[in-house]
Amino acid sequence: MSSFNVRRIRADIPLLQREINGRKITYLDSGASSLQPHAVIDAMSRYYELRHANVHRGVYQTANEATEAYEGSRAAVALFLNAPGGADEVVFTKNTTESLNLIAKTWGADHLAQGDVVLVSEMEHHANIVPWFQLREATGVEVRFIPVGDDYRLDLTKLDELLDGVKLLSVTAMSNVLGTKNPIAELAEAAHRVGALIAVDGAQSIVHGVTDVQELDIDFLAFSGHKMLGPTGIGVLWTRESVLDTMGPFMGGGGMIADVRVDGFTPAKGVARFEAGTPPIAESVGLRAAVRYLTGLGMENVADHDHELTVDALTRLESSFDGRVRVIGPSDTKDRGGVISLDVEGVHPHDVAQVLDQFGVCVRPGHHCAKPLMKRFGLAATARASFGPYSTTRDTDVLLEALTSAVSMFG
Amino acid sequence: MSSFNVRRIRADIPLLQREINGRKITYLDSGASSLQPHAVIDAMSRYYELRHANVHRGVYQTANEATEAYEGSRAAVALFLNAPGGADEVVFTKNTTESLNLIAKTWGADHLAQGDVVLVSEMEHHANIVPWFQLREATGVEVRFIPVGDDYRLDLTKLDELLDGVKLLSVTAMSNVLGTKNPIAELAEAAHRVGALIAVDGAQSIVHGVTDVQELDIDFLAFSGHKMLGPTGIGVLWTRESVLDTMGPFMGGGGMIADVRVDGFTPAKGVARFEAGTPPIAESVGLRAAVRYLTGLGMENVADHDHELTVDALTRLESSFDGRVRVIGPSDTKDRGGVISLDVEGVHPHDVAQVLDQFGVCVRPGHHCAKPLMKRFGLAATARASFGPYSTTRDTDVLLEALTSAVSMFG
Amino acid sequence: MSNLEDLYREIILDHYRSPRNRGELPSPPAHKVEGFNPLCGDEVTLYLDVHDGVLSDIKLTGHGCSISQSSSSLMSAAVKGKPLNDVNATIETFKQLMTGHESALTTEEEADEEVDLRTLGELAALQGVVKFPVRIKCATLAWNALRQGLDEIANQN
Amino acid sequence: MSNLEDLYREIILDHYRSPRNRGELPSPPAHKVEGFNPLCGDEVTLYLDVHDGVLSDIKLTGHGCSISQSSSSLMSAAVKGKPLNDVNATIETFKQLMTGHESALTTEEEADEEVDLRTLGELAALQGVVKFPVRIKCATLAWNALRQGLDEIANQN
Ligand SMILES: Cc1ncc(COP(=O)(O)O)c(C=O)c1O
Ligand SMILES: Cc1ncc(COP(=O)(O)O)c(C=O)c1O
Repeated sequence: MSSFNVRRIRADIPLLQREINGRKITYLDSGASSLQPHAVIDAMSRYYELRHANVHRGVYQTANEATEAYEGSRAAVALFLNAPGGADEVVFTKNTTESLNLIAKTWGADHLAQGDVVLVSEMEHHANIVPWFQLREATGVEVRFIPVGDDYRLDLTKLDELLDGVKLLSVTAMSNVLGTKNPIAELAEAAHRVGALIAVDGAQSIVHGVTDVQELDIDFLAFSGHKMLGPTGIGVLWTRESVLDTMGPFMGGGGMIADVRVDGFTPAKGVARFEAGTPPIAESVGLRAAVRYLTGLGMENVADHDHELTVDALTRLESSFDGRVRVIGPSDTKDRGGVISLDVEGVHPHDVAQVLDQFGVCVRPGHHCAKPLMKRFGLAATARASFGPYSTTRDTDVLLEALTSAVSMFG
Repeated sequence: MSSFNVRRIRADIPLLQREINGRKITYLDSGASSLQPHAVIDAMSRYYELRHANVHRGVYQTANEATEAYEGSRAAVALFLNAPGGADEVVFTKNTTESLNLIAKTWGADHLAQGDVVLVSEMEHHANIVPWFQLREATGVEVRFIPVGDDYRLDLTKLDELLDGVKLLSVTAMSNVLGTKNPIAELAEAAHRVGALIAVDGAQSIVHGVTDVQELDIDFLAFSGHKMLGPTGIGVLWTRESVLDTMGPFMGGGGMIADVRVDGFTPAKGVARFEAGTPPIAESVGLRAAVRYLTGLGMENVADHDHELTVDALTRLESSFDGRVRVIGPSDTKDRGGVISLDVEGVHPHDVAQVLDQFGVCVRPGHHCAKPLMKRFGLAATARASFGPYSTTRDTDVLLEALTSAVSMFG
Repeated sequence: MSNLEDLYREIILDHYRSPRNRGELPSPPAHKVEGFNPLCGDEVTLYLDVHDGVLSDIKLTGHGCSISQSSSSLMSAAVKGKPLNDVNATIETFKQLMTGHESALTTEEEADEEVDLRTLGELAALQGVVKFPVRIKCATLAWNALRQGLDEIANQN
Repeated sequence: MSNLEDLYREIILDHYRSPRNRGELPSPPAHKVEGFNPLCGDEVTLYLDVHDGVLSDIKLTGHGCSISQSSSSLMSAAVKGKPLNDVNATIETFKQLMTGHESALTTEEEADEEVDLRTLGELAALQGVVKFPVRIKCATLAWNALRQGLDEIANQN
């Protein structure tokens, strides 16, 4: 872990210097959104200060610089994912949600029809469920769910049956509620065996370990800038070039056309086809800075660090509170990331989070946009603590201290 | 013009301090994207440094602050537009293009059918044409064009005929090629008379004068942050509340639902229904700062300043170059904003822009995403100079100097 | 920790642990109305008996956080057996108590209107919620359902 | 102003003002292929006559900026009457000249490969374009069309 030094990372993140209610902030909500290092924030400020212009259509110097910045970000993301087709496979969107909708509303609408099956899982975020329900309304496709077992992992015992008639398997690489990491390479192989494509929701996994789309052999990958130390307002849809070429346009407008006449239009080729209007230019600069920052840390190191924190936290949570605090997620820490959902006996997650706030501890209560999963486990909500690359066992110390207070307050 | 002081505004804009090819930058591409004052850039940096968190679902302090920042931006935009229903009518999107697509893909798809007519104009940006063509492909609506006269203004002589069967009139308030400002209040009245709604593309007009949606009596308004001194990555769709309530959801995902079950979902009420996934939070903070900045200048003052610059530039362009430089746009400066498209005899717009760049002058060559309009006037492209609140007659001086060089180089 | 104690006053924890008027009423004749907060999943179901302009009985079920549950319990205690005029007035006063902050979102400059806390009795314990904007929705959940239920009853007649 | 003079060399302005090989060939037998740059609207149409492995004639029409028009004119002069092997080699060399910059976008670190300018003749005048990345598309428009046209011809046989 030569280049990975948590103290140095923490010094890079301005928000970690903040005090909340008289205590240094303990940020444990990276699953909802990560914090940004100076490098990311400053890259965007510098962009606005020095080279902002609209992209693609200018010939003057700052327009060139802005275009190079934007296209350079595309290339940097492609490199980060080891995209076989390079930058030509990286579409910038607004967030993971738009990326997944883009798949459903272009590829899905073009290639799927009544009777075809989209297979998702019971642990999906709404962003990977609702677009398929909308597609079902529009085209009559079937949306089928891979069940989640009592061990909080995908129950793949009947995968062959589940795959019957499936044209697309769309599944999260890591649950934002359970921390479960799913066997994506194995699922990709199974999907391809029946001639289906596989889309992966990488919103959580992207900042918890290495993502190599060639090694995973997947077809689509969706994720957001703001969960990987980058800015809000930008997301990515990576798509294998051979698939991308079969997808019709998405939004209509400037930049996505080859020609517009009063009687019709011709869409542009390549990723431009999916990027109508002025794109998130400054945000792409911020995302590139985040990618550079993460690459500097080394994603293997980030994953190791996350694993250590998770093992430590799970062990300590289990040995405290006399069973009053239950972890909703795998206890086996293999293929498990640092997202820890808690069910505190007799204390509603909102109240847990409220008490924790008093200690400067930021955790998120709620259904985490995964209502089908919540229902599966008979819960309305959990209080979720989630780690980022800048988290430490000291954060877990404060979490435990604050939880003790919550338990006793409502005891 | 007490509060309007161009020198002070220029000092607020870091990019205006930049040198290009040894000369101070002469930024005349605000029609493509405006420059940002420190206040906007710093508001976003401070947001990331102090209060970034995901919105809506957190109870801890920074999550509250982020939510208040985001919702506060919504309220600030509502105030800026004099929205009758306040913040409940302001949807944040990615850009103008997404806002217009949202109208077409929700309201349009729900309310329009084969035989219904969407009336646009020949001077629309592709963002206000292609979505309607897409709707035509999906539903068979007719897309009809209001012609543009030789005076570069809408030809409304046959408006009554054109309005026959129209359910939606969707038109730009100001052309991004011609500078023409259209009579929106009059068009709104005409549309309402036949029971149609009116959508307005405010991408250009928003920063060229006061926009009061009640006074205009319109139903939809679309615009972008990046053209009004704000950041990239955010746009606005304002919609009259009574209309908004009749619109189905757009993207599917987190935040836009009331409930998700394995067998279906129920969309949320209000603006949330259209904002799936993590919204552009930092961008909303930047947009609010831009709104505050513009309000401080006074939009009437901004409009007066723009008018003065336009009159001056048109007069000087006409008296120079012996007719070799033609302005593609109204010569009558009433209802005409500071967007000046040039056709230079014997010099392709790309070459014009290239030579101008050597003088540090930023103008944009091309079809400006308005190909039907270009075709109407038999042009492939123009070189477009456009003013912002920070522009001065000194900018026009340098423009003329550089144009002289371009003309002689290819002479 | 004073803010937190202000939020979780003893009376609130008491109503959370021992909610009043919990249960159902046969419906009909009782009017049943549901409140739901999609953001956090809190739910409340009210059963309302109105006779001769009086809210003669109220029962409720539901689940959620201490604020939403205690607020519904406190509400039921405050309005049970009261003439509708008084109930309406209590709803209004309570909403005013809660909107001090919400309206601040809309127009930053607007000054909070003062609410006469004496008219609220035990309900005044919920005052601390205003300092926690996201929790206001929890506190008002049952009240919005009550407002809706009474309106529905009025429209039936 | 040296960059600009590097871009607009006299030879380029000359080919822009007096384009070579302008016109059409009867098609068929000539192969017709179109190039189009959606961003700026530049267009070029090529007419290619290939006989016995030789590009025996080429004509072109189109409109656009000085770079796209002079590049197509210079190209036509360079490839007309040449064996296809030579034509292919010229296309490759020209593309290499132009991609110095484009590839820099993909991998910042990659060093520009050196192109032997002597093999290019008059075409070397277009070298200045590399310093103006957005104009590269203008310069390569006709060349991409030529590549496409020759591929189409090869596939027909
Ligand atoms: C009139 C008009 N409409 C729409 C747009 C599209 O705006 P955006 O690219 O921000 O979506 C523009 C900007 O180019 C415009 O000038
Ligand atoms: C697994 C998963 N998918 C999708 C999303 C949606 O991401 P965004 O809100 O950035 O669109 C999230 C974030 O909440 C997530 O955790």
